[in-house]
Amino acid sequence: MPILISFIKIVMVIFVVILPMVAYSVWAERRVSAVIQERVGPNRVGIPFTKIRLFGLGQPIADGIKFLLKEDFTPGHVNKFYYWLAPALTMVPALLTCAVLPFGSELFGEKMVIADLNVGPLFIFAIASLSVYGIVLAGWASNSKYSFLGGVRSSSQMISYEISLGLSLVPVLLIFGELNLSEIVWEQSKNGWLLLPFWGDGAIWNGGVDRFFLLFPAFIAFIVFTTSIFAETNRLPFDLPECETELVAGYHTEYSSMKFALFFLGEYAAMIIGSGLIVTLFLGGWSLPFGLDAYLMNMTGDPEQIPWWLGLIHIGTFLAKVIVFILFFIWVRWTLPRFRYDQLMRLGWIIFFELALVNIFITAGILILTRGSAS
Amino acid sequence: MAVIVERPKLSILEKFYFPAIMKGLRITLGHAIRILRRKKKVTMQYPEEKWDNNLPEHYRGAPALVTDEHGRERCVSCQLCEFICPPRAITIIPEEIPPEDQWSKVEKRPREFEIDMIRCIYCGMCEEVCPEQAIFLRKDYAISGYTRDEMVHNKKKLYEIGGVREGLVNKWNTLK
Amino acid sequence: MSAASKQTEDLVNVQVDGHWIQVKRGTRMIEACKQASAEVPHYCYHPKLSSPGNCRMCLVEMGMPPRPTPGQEAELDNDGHAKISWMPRPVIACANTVAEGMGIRTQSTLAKECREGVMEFLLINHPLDCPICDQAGECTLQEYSVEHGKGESRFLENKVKKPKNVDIGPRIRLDDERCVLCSRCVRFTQEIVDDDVLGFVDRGSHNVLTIHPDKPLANNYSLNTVDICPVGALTSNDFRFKMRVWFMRETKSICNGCARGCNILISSRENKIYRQTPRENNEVNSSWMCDSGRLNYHLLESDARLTDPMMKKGKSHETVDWPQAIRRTAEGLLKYKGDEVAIIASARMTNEELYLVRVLADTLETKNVDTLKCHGEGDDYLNHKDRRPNTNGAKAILKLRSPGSRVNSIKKGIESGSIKALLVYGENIESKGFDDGVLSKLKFLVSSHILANPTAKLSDIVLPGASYAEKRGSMINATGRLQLLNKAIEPPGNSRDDWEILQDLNCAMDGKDFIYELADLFSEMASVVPVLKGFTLSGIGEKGASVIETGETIPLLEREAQRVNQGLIVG
Amino acid sequence: MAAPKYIKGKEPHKSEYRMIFRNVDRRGWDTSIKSYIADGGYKDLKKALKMKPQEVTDEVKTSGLRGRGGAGFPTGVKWGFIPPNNKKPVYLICNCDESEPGTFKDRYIVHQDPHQLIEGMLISCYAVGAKVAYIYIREEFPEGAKILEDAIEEARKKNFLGKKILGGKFNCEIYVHRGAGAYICGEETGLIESLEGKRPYPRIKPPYFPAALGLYMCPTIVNNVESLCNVKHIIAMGGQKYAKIGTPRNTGTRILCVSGDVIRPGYFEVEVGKITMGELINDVCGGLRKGRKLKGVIPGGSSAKVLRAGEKYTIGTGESERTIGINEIPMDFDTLAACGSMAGSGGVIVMDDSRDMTWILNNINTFYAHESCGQCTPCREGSLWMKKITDRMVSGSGVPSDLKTLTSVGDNIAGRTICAFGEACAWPTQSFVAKFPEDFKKHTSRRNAGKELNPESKAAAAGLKR
Repeated sequence: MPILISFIKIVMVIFVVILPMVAYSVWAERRVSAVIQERVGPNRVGIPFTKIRLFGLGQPIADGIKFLLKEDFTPGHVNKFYYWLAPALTMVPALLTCAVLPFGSELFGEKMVIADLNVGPLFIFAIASLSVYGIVLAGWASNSKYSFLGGVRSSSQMISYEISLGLSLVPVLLIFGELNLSEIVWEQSKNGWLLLPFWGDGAIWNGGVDRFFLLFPAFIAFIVFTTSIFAETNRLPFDLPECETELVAGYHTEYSSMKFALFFLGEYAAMIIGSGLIVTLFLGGWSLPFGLDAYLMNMTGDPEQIPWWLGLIHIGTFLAKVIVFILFFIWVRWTLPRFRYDQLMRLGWIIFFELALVNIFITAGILILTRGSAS
Repeated sequence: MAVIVERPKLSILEKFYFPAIMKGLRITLGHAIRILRRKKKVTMQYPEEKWDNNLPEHYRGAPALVTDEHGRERCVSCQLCEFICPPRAITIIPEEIPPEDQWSKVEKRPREFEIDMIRCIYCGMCEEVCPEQAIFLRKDYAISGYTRDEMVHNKKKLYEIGGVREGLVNKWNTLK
Repeated sequence: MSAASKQTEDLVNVQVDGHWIQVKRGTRMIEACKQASAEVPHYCYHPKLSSPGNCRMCLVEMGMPPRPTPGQEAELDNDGHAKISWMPRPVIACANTVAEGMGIRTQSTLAKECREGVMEFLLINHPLDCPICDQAGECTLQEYSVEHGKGESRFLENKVKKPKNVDIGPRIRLDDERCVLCSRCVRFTQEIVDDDVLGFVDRGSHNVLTIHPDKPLANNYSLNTVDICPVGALTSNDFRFKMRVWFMRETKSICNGCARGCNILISSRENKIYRQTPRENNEVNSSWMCDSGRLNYHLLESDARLTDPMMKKGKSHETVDWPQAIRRTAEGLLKYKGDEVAIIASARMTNEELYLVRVLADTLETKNVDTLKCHGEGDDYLNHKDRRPNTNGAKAILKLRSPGSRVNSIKKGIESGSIKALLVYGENIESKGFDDGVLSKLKFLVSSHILANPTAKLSDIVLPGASYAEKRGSMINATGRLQLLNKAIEPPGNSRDDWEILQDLNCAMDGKDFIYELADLFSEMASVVPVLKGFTLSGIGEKGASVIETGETIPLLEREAQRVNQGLIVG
Repeated sequence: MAAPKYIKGKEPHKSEYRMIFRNVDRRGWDTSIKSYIADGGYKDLKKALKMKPQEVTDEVKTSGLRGRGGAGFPTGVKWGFIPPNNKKPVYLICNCDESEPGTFKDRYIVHQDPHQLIEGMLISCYAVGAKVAYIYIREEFPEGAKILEDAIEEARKKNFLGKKILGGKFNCEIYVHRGAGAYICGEETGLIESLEGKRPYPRIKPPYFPAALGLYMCPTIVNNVESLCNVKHIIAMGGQKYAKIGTPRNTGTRILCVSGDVIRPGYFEVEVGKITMGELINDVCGGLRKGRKLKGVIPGGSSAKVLRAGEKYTIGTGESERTIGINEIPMDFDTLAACGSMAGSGGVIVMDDSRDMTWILNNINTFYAHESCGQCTPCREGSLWMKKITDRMVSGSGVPSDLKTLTSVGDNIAGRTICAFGEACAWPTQSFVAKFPEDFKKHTSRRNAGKELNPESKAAAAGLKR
């Protein structure tokens, strides 16, 4: 039975939420970029055979069909096995990471997380670092200089930023003293988000002096983490692996049709998961701000039992936050130009790495000072 | 010789990038807000809205052949356009105008005149080089077809697009 | 240059545009300028024709040292030459010869003014119909108007109308409005081909070139007038409106119409020949060629072109691929021994091909090798009575004393059954009496042709070869000159260069090693054939080299030499 | 020899010196050999035949006779150009293709005194060693040709012509050849070509100097009718004596043909240089019409440059240098050349102030455009172009740039052609435009655009009234 429930959760999350979200973030990407550039963007594809356009919301579906129907062409000069494997290796880790993300509190008593692991962040790092293989293999297997360069760039870029990504997370984990993402979210729901500790025990007037002082390292961690997520997902300004001005299309130059679509989707999936991770760690995940959760739960009478409508609200809240971040991702993409490669490496190794490292000590120092000796 | 460009010295604040990034984000957001409030529109809804009426005089669309007001085909197939055409889109096979033709004194005309619109780059060199004012770049720009053959405009099609052009120098009609 | 460049026996000192040069006595001023690389523009002057001096384009400023009064030393300039006193009037450079101490200015204000003036005069009544004119691109009127023209017109009047599109002969069309009345064509017909049918009528600006009312310009050399016409007045019906000259690629080759081997330029574009024009070679054809040779190339576009190797299956032929055709030919020939096989080669083949025929004959150990003797009517100009271009080559390489003498014995051998296999190269032997009855006695008949013909029809195997414009090689003409044939276009379909076919065949017969390069083949041949000793294919050169002393003379060239001696032409 | 009496009304003017024209308009004179012999004809032939040919040539050289055809080249010198070691036959051609507008002297000699020409030719043939001579007579002179044919026949009967003339060793035959009807046939090489039966395209010189490579590529002497007639008189009176007639370097008499706006136009034989332009016009020709003023004179046939009345001319060199007006110009070869024109063929064309020079130039241009042979480019295209420009001017559609164009076209022709026709057609244009710019500017100014005023018709109307 738990398997069935897990299955339902997987299906619901992946096929009902993530994949449509991926598709529509592509649409959003195009619409938002159009808006930023004072254009119109895709607004035509609505309901087929009617004149109803629905702001072009049919576009992702049309795109998907197009990808499916295109000739699945494999160039003759590629290493077939890895060439076929690579797209899957990009898409799958992105989707796997969402297993540990709590996308809601509880619904009918069931925890709204597919796998409530106690080592959530570690799992995410473990899996996410696999996605580099997809890109490197794609670049190598394509047997083309552009792809190869893209792949090489990607591997070095991802490895570089994984370090700051990991290090920037350590302070957060220090603060919460917890590796279970669900618990982290609950904690934030009760005592204030990491970046907004203004209710419960986190509020300074309620004695949350430590949280107040920890805002500073938290913010640094947030910046480093968010930026590293950009780099990990290969999005502008860190999209050097594809970098069309130099490398045609980088690692996926030789790909077309559905295989290309998998890369495409993988990138957006990674972006969604990344957003989810940021939201979960820094902005309270599914929780409503200012102690509203506690208030609403108290209203129903049973503070331990979350009613189904509140569960839905939590899921909605989570998605809303994620969407805001996706929009942020898009916004940044259409604002900033691409980094030069040396700038990228400099930023990763000389600034973020040190910053994240120092941040750990600062956090630890503040924790020692405010919470007394390490318990 | 390589020219070494000195990189500008950045102030501390600039080195931090953050303010610049914020400034950029503000600009893009500004644009987004402006369009969302329907203040400005730079694109048009293409197939429904067209800019045909706003095309400049010198717009370079599809090249086409023209006849003069007396119905004479102006092209005498000198093949200069074929020669000058950078993508070699033009193919001409000349022929002699038969003596019974009204314009037999012109002597030469194209038997076949083909412009491969897949190749054409709309550069307008053919129009510029034409000594007979016979080929003009018209304002047609949406040239499409289902086959490659369809995209090769033959003589008939070219005259269809070109139509009659009046007021040009008609040296053949009077002086010769 | 030293001041003491003394006047020698047959050299004179001439100053051209300020530089002293030495030229041969009797040189025309225009040629002297050319030697000093100061090209003087001209229309009527042609080195092979007399100089009427009527275009006035070559006007230059001329000066001579003044004749010193007795006892007075001539005044010297810085170079030590006598000072030149310049004449106030310009002179034509084309008809005047140089003299010791003469000065010529081609770039002086006066000379330039003259040129500009003449250019303007020539253009005022010119129809300016370059767009339809076939000469455009090789028109001296165009060229000189770029260099010496004004670029604008002061002519406000109506142009003189003259006859256009006049049919003056079976191959030539005349446009009088374009004519600059240089009279080159008139002089050509008078002086070179003795067919004085062209002339001028009317006078002044209404002067027109015209044809004798009853005699068209129909001689076999008429198309040369089109070549020498500096403008588009005379155009060839054959080339008219076919292709603009700037598209065409020119290949230096030789004509295969007769044993003369006139040097030609083959003009082609995208694998199609558009025209053939004579190439100057004063040892062979001067600057001319006959019309029949010129229009020869239409043969290559014939519907009867063979494009695939074929083998007889029952009564009809069917297409096979080359390896099969070669293999079957080799097998077929090897069945028979020595003199059971006969080879009739052709004097249309290049030396290299003939050499491979010789190798083939040696392999087969047959002595029945011959070429056909094809004589037609020659004329007193260039056309040779021997209609085959390489008879001398065939004689030298196949060691034939008199080509065609063994053909009858081969025929008898076939009739008597002693010859069982026959290899025919490039000739339709039916015309020499090898009819159905004779050829059907053969066990095995292989032929190589470019066009379908009765011999090919009877052949067991037909090997499609390449025509003269589609292959490279060397030939020896009637006067014993070794000349180079060059490839202008690709052979059609699957037909191949003949030497490659023969090479493959030889290889299939004896399994010997391949020669991959025609140049190597030539070198091998040159080491065997005495007259070619010391030559390489690239060493033959554009104008050929004399290898055999035949004692033959070329009537047209003899007459030209005579006229050169008389000082009538430059030559 | 008694002084001849002349037909009433055609008596010579008192300033005339009739030598060649002695028998022209003579009372009781006809073209028969009888009249000629009765007047002492063919005596000079006999005299010449007794001399050596070289002596005859020397006499002519001594006389200083200059060609009367237009160029004024010394005749004796010309004869001397025949290559000394010549083995080819020598031809003598009498150029009787008198086509220059304004000139009409040769016709009178041929029409009225053919034997004088034949005698002169025979003497010349003897001098240059020609066995065959041709009289190339203008196609438009059918009667002259007939008269000459008859005269030759008469002379042959008297053995003045043919084999063993007058019993001596000298053989000579004269043929009359009727011209091809073109002005250019009067050009000596064009004439030779025409005589050979070809189009009269002048030959290039060098190499085709007639004295070396003339008719049928043999040495050929081409002389004007008047020049050849003069030879007879030189032999008659001796070169020394002949040289005393006229002025030094401009010896002998000269027939001037005056036409145009004078009261009494006609032909006048005068001593060369002994008469001035003013005397010729005002005295000999009876002056201009009433109330008219002299505007210009073409002194030597239509191809000569025009002289403008009222202009000053500097003639002579060194001490003898002086400035004269048009009326003081002596009618000799050298002075006219110094004045920027030429004596030419002696056709004096007088124009008074009723004339518009544009129309006159148009008339001349029309002639040359029609007569250009079309062989060489500048003259072929330029002559018609100039005509078309003046055509436009007189029809009221001239444009201001025409004057410049006209001059430059003329400049582009003169001196750049095979024969002298280039100069002949360019000189009038060059000189008229230079000398009378106001007449031309009238026609090219925009103010007069579209107006077509024919002064000729006005003048004609005025003449009628008078």
